[in-house]
Amino acid sequence: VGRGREPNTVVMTGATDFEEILHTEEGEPSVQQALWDAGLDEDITVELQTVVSDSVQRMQDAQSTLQAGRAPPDIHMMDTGWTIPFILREQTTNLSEELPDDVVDRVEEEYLDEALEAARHPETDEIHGIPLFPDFGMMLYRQDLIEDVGYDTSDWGTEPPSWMEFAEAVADARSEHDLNYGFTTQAAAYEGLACCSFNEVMSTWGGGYFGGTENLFTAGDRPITVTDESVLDAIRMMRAFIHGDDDEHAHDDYPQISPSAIVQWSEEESLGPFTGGDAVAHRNWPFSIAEAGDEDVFGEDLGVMTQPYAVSEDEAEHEGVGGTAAALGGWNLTLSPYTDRSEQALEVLEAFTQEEVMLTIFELQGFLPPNLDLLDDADPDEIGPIARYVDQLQMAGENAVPRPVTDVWPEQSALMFQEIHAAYRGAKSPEGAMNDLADRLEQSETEVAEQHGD
Amino acid sequence: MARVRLEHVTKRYEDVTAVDDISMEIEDGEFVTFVGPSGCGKSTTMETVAGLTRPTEGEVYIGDDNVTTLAPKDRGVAMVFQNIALFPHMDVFENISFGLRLRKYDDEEIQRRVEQAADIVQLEGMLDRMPDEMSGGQRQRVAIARAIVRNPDVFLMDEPLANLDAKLRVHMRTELQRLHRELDTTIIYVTHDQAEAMTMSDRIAVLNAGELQQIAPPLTCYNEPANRFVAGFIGSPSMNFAEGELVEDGVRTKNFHVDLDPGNVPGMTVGDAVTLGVRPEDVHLTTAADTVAQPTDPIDARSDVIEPMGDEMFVYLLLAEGAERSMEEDPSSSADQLLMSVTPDTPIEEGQNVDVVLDRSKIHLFETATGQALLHGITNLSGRDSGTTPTEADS
Amino acid sequence: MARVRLEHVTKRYEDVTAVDDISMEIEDGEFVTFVGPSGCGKSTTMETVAGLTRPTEGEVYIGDDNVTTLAPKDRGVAMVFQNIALFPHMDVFENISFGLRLRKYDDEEIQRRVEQAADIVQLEGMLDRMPDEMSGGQRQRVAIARAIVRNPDVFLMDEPLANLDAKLRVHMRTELQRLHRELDTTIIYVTHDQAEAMTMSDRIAVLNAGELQQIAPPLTCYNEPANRFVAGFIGSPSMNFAEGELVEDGVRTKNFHVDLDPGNVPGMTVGDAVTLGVRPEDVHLTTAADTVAQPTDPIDARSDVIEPMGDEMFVYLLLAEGAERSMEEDPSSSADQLLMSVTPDTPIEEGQNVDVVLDRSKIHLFETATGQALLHGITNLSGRDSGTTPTEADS
Amino acid sequence: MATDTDGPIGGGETETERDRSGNAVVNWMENLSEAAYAYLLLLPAFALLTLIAFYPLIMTFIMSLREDRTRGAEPLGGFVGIDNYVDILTGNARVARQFMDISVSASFPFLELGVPLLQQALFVTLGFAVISVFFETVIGFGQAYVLDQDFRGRRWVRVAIILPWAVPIVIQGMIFFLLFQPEVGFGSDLMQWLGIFGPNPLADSQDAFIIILVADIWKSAAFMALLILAGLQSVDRSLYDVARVAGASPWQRFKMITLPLVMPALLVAMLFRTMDAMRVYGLIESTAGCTTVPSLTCLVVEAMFGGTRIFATAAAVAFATALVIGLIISVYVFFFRDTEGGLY
Amino acid sequence: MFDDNDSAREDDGVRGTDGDGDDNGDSDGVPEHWKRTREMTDGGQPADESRSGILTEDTEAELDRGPFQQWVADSISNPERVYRSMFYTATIFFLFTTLFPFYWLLMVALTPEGQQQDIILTPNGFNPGAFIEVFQVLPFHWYMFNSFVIATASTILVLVIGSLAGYAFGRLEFPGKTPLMLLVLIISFFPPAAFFIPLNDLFNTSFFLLEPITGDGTLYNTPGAMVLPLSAIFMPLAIFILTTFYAQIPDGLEDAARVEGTTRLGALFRVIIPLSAPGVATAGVLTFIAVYNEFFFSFLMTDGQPENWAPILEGILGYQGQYEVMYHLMAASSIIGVIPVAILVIVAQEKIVSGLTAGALKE
Ligand SMILES: Nc1ncnc2c1ncn2[C@@H]1O[C@H](COP(=O)(O)OP(=O)(O)OP(=O)(O)O)[C@@H](O)[C@H]1O
Ligand SMILES: Nc1ncnc2c1ncn2[C@@H]1O[C@H](COP(=O)(O)OP(=O)(O)OP(=O)(O)O)[C@@H](O)[C@H]1O
Ligand SMILES: [Mg+2]
Ligand SMILES: [Mg+2]
Repeated sequence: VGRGREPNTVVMTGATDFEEILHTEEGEPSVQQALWDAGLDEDITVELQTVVSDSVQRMQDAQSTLQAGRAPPDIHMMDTGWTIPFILREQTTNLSEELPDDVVDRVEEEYLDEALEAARHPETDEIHGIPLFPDFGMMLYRQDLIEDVGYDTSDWGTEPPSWMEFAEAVADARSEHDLNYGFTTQAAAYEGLACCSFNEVMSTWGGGYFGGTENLFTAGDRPITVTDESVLDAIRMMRAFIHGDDDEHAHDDYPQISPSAIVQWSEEESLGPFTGGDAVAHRNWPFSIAEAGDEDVFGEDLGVMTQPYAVSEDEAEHEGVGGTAAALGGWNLTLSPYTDRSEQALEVLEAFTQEEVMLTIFELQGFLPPNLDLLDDADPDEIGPIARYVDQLQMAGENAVPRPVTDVWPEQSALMFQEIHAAYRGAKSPEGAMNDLADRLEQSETEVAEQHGD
Repeated sequence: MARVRLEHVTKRYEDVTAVDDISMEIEDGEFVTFVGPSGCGKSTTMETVAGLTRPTEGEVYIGDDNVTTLAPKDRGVAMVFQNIALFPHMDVFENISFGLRLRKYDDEEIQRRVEQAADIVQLEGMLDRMPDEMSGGQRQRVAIARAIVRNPDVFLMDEPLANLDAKLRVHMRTELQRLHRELDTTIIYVTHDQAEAMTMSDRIAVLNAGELQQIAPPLTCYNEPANRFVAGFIGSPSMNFAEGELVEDGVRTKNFHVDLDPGNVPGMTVGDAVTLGVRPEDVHLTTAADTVAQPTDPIDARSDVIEPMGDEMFVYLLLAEGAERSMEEDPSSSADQLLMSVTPDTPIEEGQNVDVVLDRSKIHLFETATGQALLHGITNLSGRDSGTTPTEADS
Repeated sequence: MARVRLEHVTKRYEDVTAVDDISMEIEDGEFVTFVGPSGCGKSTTMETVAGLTRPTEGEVYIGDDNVTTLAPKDRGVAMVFQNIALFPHMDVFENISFGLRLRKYDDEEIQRRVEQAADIVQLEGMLDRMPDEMSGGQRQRVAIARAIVRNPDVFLMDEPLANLDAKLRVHMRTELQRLHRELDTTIIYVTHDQAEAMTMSDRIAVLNAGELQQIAPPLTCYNEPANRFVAGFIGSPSMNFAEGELVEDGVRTKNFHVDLDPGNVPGMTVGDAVTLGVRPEDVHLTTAADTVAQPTDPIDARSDVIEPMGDEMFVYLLLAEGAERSMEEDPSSSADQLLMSVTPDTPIEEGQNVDVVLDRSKIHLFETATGQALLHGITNLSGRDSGTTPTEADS
Repeated sequence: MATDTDGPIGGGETETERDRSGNAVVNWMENLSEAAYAYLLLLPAFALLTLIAFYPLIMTFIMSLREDRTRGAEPLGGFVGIDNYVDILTGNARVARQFMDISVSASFPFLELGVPLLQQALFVTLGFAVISVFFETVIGFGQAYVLDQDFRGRRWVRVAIILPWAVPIVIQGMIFFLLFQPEVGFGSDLMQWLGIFGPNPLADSQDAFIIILVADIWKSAAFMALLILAGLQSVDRSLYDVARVAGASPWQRFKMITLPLVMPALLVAMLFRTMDAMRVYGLIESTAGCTTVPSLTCLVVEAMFGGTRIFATAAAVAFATALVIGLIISVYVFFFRDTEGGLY
Repeated sequence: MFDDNDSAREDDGVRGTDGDGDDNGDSDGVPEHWKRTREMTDGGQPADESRSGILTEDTEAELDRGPFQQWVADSISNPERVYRSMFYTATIFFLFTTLFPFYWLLMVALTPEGQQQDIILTPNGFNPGAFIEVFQVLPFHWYMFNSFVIATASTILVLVIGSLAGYAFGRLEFPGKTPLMLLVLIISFFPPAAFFIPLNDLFNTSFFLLEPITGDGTLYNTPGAMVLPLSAIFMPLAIFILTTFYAQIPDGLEDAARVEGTTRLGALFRVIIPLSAPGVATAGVLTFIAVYNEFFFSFLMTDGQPENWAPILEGILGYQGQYEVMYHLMAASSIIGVIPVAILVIVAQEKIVSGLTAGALKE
């Protein structure tokens, strides 16, 4: 790829899972075919530069590529979590300007707002990235086991229970069925804790890192609210889940339902015990629905919902938090400013905004379309178990919680997961950890303010 | 206490038998020198005594103990190595004191002994040099000092004086003899220097191709060599040999005849091949024959090359008419050639025709086939024909 | 073409001056031997010729070229190293052929030459041995073969025969002489073996403490040593010295007196300290004095130790009443001691009182202060008092 | 010996005739003085190092003197002198973990830890380096000694011992991660049962520190072993003979001959292991993570690749790290002074 | 402490028949030449007698006196046995500790995907297919090949350039030696990241001269982009190792070579290097493996495509998904990637050592 390539080849980055569906055997549906079907010039082919799957390493990769001003790749696939820093460093192209107006309008209109938000320039609101697919933090649970111990889960999908109810149900189910674990989630010290698993919990308690959703995308001058009671309560609840009553900092009302091992778990480690039947409930991304919902695993017995909550949206102090939640993940496509074939690349991007393409991707690999309305249009036979949980996914879209991505987000998230992790483990008290975090965030914010003040 | 005894010691490498069934007994306090051609197994034999090489067969005793499998350090031996082998990371003092430090002597004692040893080998003032800052001879002296400083029961010295100049060598020789006398240690010594071997040793062990040829006091080896090999090896320049045949009235070689009653040659009969040997200093000009008690008949010769050596002079004689001096072969082993050693003031010139006689009392007779000595001296006096019949070699 | 010339060559190490302002000229085809005590700078001088050591001062010429800064490989020299220095990672064949392979000789030629060289040093059949599978002498022979196989203009040989046995040594000596004659190469040779130095060399260069003492033909060095050092160094056993004083009628030493007209001693006057030197073979029993043309007055002595050497016999004489044989010092330099060399059949026993005379024509006289030779032979004939007055040393 | 007409050895030509045709470059090189020749030999190495190492370091150093810029095309702001370094030492740098966080207090032990010692990059790194290098040296020596023997199957034992060294760091990390991942490996249970570890060793700074130490020793002892083995094999065997005759016990031979003669190689091995250990990162990242066991290089890497563009800080942390390593290394350099064949 | 001597080595032939092979010398019935052959295959080096190894029969007076009287008595009469058994204990200990993680890794590889729970000493299920799947999911052999080329090139470059420098540092005297040596050392003080940004710029800059070679004139995506920095980064170690070993070769041998007609440089390559064979081979092995496994530059200096010289690391990381890791494939691929290299390196090292010390100079 790259050297001496065909003039009409556009190179984009992607992991092997995307590679599998971009080009397939003759006659089989493929993304390339879908792009062509969606109006892409038949001369233009898309080639994939395979990168590793790990998001952090992909970011490093993109960073060194763009830092060096290198192209191809012409189109970068960027994590929602770190698109904005690249936008702010002028390492993406302003698509609002470059794409035809009708396309821009269509995107503005149809795409999930929260997803699009993480692909806009925070200052100008112009679109710099086209969301390829969103991801939501979902709660998976063993409907059969919970119903067994007398809880009615029939409406959990549309109206998630409170954390209290959920915790009790899980606790009962666990002891009744003598399982090793109740509720498993990710609490290792990594980005996923800050952006997602804790972000969700915090949000369902009505808390936020920087107040409400209005402050998410501009660093520098915003309140730091990690010492709010709502945030501390969220941590206390988690400590109760992990450590139970023995822990003086645990929330008194909640039972112990999570193994302490979650403090070293990320997605990879946490999924296994659930699919292996060792846990009652589990938080993970939609890909896990396909796995756990497989007929060979739990099939119909798998329940899926957005996160339980403790504080309703109305009671929440800040705007946009409270109530059920689903952390937002996903990937965007951005156009490298260094490409020498932006025309073709823009055509490709435009084709990606077409519904057929989104659906093809969804059907082929289970990547959710950024326009969630399309979920209903997908062929249930193609998409497998996910078909059963379309409503929940749409609901997740409505309650999506984006992370506060700014140019300094990576730096701040490291501070956050470090402190949250310490608090989870019990190495620090919730207050202590959050006070330390507040201090460090303060410092970081001021530096940004200073830097951009001039 | 420090008798050394080898019993049927054999050492074989893949394709070489370095030591071949050697047995000998070295008395406590004796000074025995190993001599022999290069590669004959001297060093290897020593190594079996030191314990560095385990004999393929046979046993080694030191004192009354069978030490064949004992570690070198427990044998109470000290050794000067042929390849010197100084520790490159230690200075002279440390090299010399190595063995003492191992035995945890106290510092003063070490200091004293090292200084004494350094004194003996004339290395005073060099104690803090590193080996690579010294000349070849200086290194060798360090190696000697390293051995003598330790006062062992048995000294093994493999050509310890090879790199030293004549004067220092004489000095070291004296020193070693003194050490030997004073310490009463057993010394096994290897040298290529005949003078060393002759002056220092109680007995000389002559080795060849891994086999022991003779072990006897120096003069016995010189005067009554057990076989032709020993005869040729001991003495420099080497003995002259002339192959011949036992005839009715004596021995006849290609160029001359020596009277002798064949009946006196033990185990031989007329017609058997014998080799006659005579040392260069036992060849005399007929003009000086009066100093010889029993000269042979004069032999015609022509002087070829004359080598003045300072204190003596070598005259290469050609016996046959038209013979050329052979350069390729050892001068002493050509039938047409005779080497004579005379005092430097002897009036003789190159190319001159001379008549020479041999000193009958110094003529040796060997069996050509086996090389075994038959007679030493063929003094034809009073019925008894021979001076000495060779005793069976001590080996 | 292969004349070697040293001009004021000096080599200093940090605290040692290894070579001190040496100048000499070695003719094309000449065979010059360096002798001198251990550490006197022989090897270092050689290394400056080889180009391995760059002199601190002075220049080296080979042929007509100033090679002081030329690389060893371009000097056309071959060298046998004192420490042998075989390449341990190559077998004998590879070691010997190393230089030829570097010069890209073709395989056949290499094979032929190596075999020839191996033949000369008697290493046939060992060509595929590794150095550590060989005895000391065998290794040394490989080193020699490695040098001679190359046919260089100048041979440098640093004790090439040190580890060889007497017989092989004589053989190698002859071979080297033949090579020298046939190839007409210049050879610079270091040896500690007097016999080697005397027989092989055209000239001997005697070094001491980095300085050149004398460079002259062997017999000149032996008979007319330039100074006391050379006199004592050349000849084995060493010359006897007796320190004394020039008196009205001769030289008087502690234990005896020698007649002489002091006026004949150049540059000296009565009362000056002189040293008298006489070689062991020029000391004779009074009973044998008839063979000496000009004996001195008899000197009273007592025989102490007698060392029979086979072809000669050393007698240590004590001159003073009650004197002890000194072991510490070089026997020849004690005033009370005199070493005599006689034929082995001389009837003399240890502890016997004997009278000896010195051969006046062989007595040397040195200035005690400087060691410079004054007279060689003090034959008191016909007004002219001395046999030879020392010529200024060639150096 | 046949006397051939050309002389006893070879053809009549003497070697100089054949020889003095060497080309000019060679002659020029041969005639250089020792110093000039040395510089010539060093030239290629220094040319490469200058281009690939010194030049980037200088650029990075300049970077460290400027201001961070997290937005805009230009990655660096104006010159701020040593501000970035001051920030690092005062705990104000924009890095998630503390470089060092100690203040002097009035009461015993007169030092007050801002965060626990194992959360301070400097001490984690130093502790790791000292402990791991110590054990690696001891074990490496043992392994080298075993490998120096002649025994049947030595080659395969050598392969086995070198194998860990051939393992990529990611895999090394993965092995120990999985071993101590309670779900997968038994390491965690075992150690917990033995009472050494807590329930989540990979999330506990102290337990994780030990795991990382073990992982590093497992892999890197082989490095030591190889170098020491090479040193052992270069020792002239006849020296052992001398020592044996002189009465040295095996231990004395080791102490007085092997050790000093292997010392140069050993020092090189320890020197480079120490520097490597002081730069430990990949192993941590792939097992416990930089949050649990922060090392100095963790700070550098996170600053440089963390996603927030704080290149100046990253550069400053890198140089501060180098400075720390340099200080430690000067101890070695001091030792080298007395060692034959070392720096001098 | 282990020690060795000649007979100990000879006993290797009969080890296993009984423990005290001490005094049975040659009566063990094993033909001499046979033992010899076996020694050769084991050690690769001729077992000459002067190389006294380590296990010896030395009596150690201070042997432990434990309760096992019989054993002690045996040991005293035959101390070699103690060394032998200590030697075996140590060997087995080392073998176990180094190999166990590999065994465990193998178990992980054999365990089917998704069942990586509670693997102790046996795999959870049995799925040798992982070793094939590795190649199906990614062209793992490509990555191996790339790494191989890169490592070989770097090793050669490092050894050649490092040898010149090592020779200068180890055997020559010149002003500025110590400072220059320290300068080399300083490179190793810095984490690789410290070099990255300028190098990344440099390698992505188009050089006119390189255009015919690399197409776009940059080094990115070429082996050069890895060989150069990796060589530079591992050069200090090699220089130090080589310096140490070269310094120990006696001057006499170099002198002999020069008089025989080598140039100064020739003496280095013909005598110094071959004689330092253990050191040179070790420097080579260390460099090779270090480069083969390097993480940082390997990861950042290519775009990760096997056809663009992406090294093995990218391959292994390729089995790592966003939310799941194919542990069994990573394990399998590591085993595939590592074991051949380790074996190759060792075999090569032995060849190098014996080659350098024996026939290498034949031309
Ligand atoms: N590298 C060095 N550093 C310091 N001094 C040295 C060095 N090499 C030689 N010397 C000294 O220089 C002097 C002359 O040494 P050289 O090797 O030339 O002696 P030599 O005449 O060959 O002696 P030998 O007969 O013992 O070999 C000796 O005193 C020696 O100690
Ligand atoms: N390790 C070995 N492998 C094979 N052969 C060997 C080995 N060591 C010695 N030899 C051979 O054994 C024979 C005897 O060697 P040794 O060293 O004992 O001779 P030497 O009498 O000391 O000779 P020199 O006077 O030359 O030192 C020689 O032919 C030698 O080549
Ligand atoms: Mg020998
Ligand atoms: Mg010398």
